[in-house]
Amino acid sequence: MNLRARTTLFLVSAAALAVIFVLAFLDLPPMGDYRGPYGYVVTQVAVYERHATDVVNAINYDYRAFDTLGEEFILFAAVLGVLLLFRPDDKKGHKRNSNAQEQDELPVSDALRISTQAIMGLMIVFGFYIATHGQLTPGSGFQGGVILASAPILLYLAGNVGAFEKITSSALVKVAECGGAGGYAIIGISALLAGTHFLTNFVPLGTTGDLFSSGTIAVISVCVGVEVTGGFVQLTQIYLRKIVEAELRKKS
Amino acid sequence: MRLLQWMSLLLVAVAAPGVVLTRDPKPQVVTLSFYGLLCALMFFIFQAPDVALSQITIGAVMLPLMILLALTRMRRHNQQKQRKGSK
Amino acid sequence: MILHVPYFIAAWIFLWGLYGIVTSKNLVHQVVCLAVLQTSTYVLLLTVGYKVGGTAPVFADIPVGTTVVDPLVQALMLTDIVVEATVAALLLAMVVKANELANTIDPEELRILTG
Amino acid sequence: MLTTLIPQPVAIPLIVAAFLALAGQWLGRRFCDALSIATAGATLWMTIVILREVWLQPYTYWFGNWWPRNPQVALGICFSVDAIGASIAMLVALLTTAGLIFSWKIFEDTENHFQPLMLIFMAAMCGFSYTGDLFNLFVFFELMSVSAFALCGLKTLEPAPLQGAYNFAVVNTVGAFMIVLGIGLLYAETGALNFAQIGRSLGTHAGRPVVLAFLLIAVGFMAKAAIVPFHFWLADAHAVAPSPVCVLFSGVMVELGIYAVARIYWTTFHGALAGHITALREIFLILAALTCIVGGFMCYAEHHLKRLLAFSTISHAGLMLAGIALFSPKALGGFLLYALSHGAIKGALFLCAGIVLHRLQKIGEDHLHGRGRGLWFTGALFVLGAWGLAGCWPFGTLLGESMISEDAIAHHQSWVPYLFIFVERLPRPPCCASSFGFFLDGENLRRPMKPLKSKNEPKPNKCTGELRS
Repeated sequence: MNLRARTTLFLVSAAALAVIFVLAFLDLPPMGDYRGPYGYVVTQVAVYERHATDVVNAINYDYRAFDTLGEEFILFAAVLGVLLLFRPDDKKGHKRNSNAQEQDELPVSDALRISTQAIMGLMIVFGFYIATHGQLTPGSGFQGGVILASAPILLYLAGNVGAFEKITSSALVKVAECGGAGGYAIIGISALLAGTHFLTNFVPLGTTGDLFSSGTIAVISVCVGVEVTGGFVQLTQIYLRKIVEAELRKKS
Repeated sequence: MRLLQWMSLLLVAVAAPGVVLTRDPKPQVVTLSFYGLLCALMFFIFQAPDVALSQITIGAVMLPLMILLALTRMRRHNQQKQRKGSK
Repeated sequence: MILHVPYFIAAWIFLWGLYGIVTSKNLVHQVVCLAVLQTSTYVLLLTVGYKVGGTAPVFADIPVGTTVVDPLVQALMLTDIVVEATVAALLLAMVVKANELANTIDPEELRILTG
Repeated sequence: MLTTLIPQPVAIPLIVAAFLALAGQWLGRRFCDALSIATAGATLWMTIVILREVWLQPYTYWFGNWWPRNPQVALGICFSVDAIGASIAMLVALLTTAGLIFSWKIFEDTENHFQPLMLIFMAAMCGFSYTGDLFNLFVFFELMSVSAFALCGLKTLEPAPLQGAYNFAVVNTVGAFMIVLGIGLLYAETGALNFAQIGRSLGTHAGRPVVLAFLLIAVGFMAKAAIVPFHFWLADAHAVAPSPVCVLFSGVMVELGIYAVARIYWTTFHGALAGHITALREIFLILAALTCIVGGFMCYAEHHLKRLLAFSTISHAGLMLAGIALFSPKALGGFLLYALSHGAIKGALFLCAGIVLHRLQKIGEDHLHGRGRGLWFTGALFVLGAWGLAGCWPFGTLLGESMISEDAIAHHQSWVPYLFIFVERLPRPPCCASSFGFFLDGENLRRPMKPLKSKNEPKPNKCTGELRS
């Protein structure tokens, strides 16, 4: 089918689809008229039951934590898939360049280097803050993990290619990813050992508003943060590795 | 508040075809990143700070970054191919 | 009627994303269009969960019982965002690999090459 | 007993997968294989026990111990396991075990990424067939899809597998977003995500949003099941994926797509859509017929062994859709029987095809192995499998088929039995013939090149033996 035929076919079916959508959407409750009951019930009970002030995270990491477990393993499977796709020649290239890591600085201005490093420090602090305060304020392990994962890229931008390579290809990244994902599932199983249902809270709840409150929500949030950091570092580093290798070769 | 909500919704509605119609991937990364920011803004205005934070980190930073890196890697590959071809 | 417009915007974005995917001549462009299509679900869910006069469902500074917007749709959207990012990463990796093997990222040319 | 057991077919494989992905590189290839097979075997055992326990009485398991509160608002996620879901999960575990045993020696270069992905795939499909929550269904759908995309692109040396995997991924992801839109519509109407609660809340009246939601969700799942407008990805993906993965794709993933439509209909929309049932039945039956016809004709035109099987999967997906499209309990029972026997038979056929391809490739490489009893045994199995797909005695396909056909006649759709005849009986002679031809040609073509050397025939394949039993 060529482009023109495909476009025509699409336009016809899209017109039909649009009519159906409009007809159906007109019967929905208008915006702002939320009817519940899920939202009403959960906002009433969540703070009391879970000692967490951010209800969104209470849902994500407790009421519907099983969804989030699946979601983390989606990320995990995707990282495995990407690693699998880039398997053969990356391995060779990695071995070839492992001795070139000593001479590692690309020429960039000092101002750029210092400012990026300062920003990187800020990002790491911010990422940790977000990842550990999930139960209290907006943001949780997931967002914190993504922020942390984007910090090493600044290292690359600052020209510190060798350090970037060293950090991102260390075994620690892999440990973080697998440990985080596996840890989440193990927390779930531990509840079984404690004699209740999967993913039930089994640690003390603490005082609402404290950093160490809300039991498993905080623990799971940190696990997710660790996993997401590891996962996204691997995802970005896979593309950058080739580029980094080329630049190191150019210099040596 | 009402006005802000409508404006953010309309901005997103206008920006979506813009992203789709930018056919060249490289400028499209820029439009996508901008679109991600607009979405984040909309989430913020609609009282969803958690989602807004995710959207900023993923939609406006991580996803465009990955696309950019993929594009760079592909360009590098194509250049090498060409060099080999010219030799 | 006017309060149904956000739903129509969701449908509008959905159709534009679909249009981009169907007519795309570049696989990277197609992945981006998929990301755009995905945002239609955000708009729909956001509209569904919005409550007039509601604030964010975070009870750090406000007492329990204040009118808030629905937290569940926000949790769903968070999951949705992760799904989109991971699928896009996997698709991009496939595109890069296809480019290395076949030296093209045009879907038509790729189809001819692979038969 | 059941309380501790039900989450484990999902949780244990996930933990083992994370462990293998981390420690696999230090533990050695054989250990990883053994551990993954042991995990899949243990899952099989657990699914069997669960099936036995829920055979008469469905069981609902609430994660996080969040039981529904008064008045019947479910905040948590539940697994509501019934006999149908439990038997499909058992099929999943059975085929995964078989696939993992089969791949004992095939993938040497995958850096321990293959087994974790298979385990995640299995866990996702088990969760998918157990779950009683709409969004959780979507999450497992995506988990299943993502691991399937990754497994599909396993052979990365040529562009064709990548293109197959890519098309598969794009079509399925668009389908997944349609499911999310449908979920959003339902949530707007009812404010719930639990199947039973949505069903109660909808009552007996369905407005237009509810109908649209059902259509969106059904279309999304049908994209996975390769029903006609979405069939084109399946042949690509199946032709390029490695055989043990194909076993899971054809054996259960397609069935799961159709099963999901049935499950959502019966648990959620049954009351609300009662008024639209005739129209829905017509639409779905037409789609089923189209799928059967397209798959059947493409089957005729195909010579590539795995593509042949893939197109046969498409036409059988049409038949299974016909089974659920009648929207009656008896046809649903027929669908279950048909899906189970089709899954087991198709899995066995793909494994046979895998053996043939693997062996011939080896022959092509070093001209060493003979083609003695092993291949003949495989050929005989293959023909037996084709016989089973044709809906003949003593296979379960026959029973499933007759249940669906009788029910179709009871619903004044007397043309449905002819559909079965078209799909099952007509293509079989050419398929059997071409498979015979394939085996015979494989022999004859190579015989002049080198004399038969071997008495060193490799051991008969355990996996085929196990699958048939």
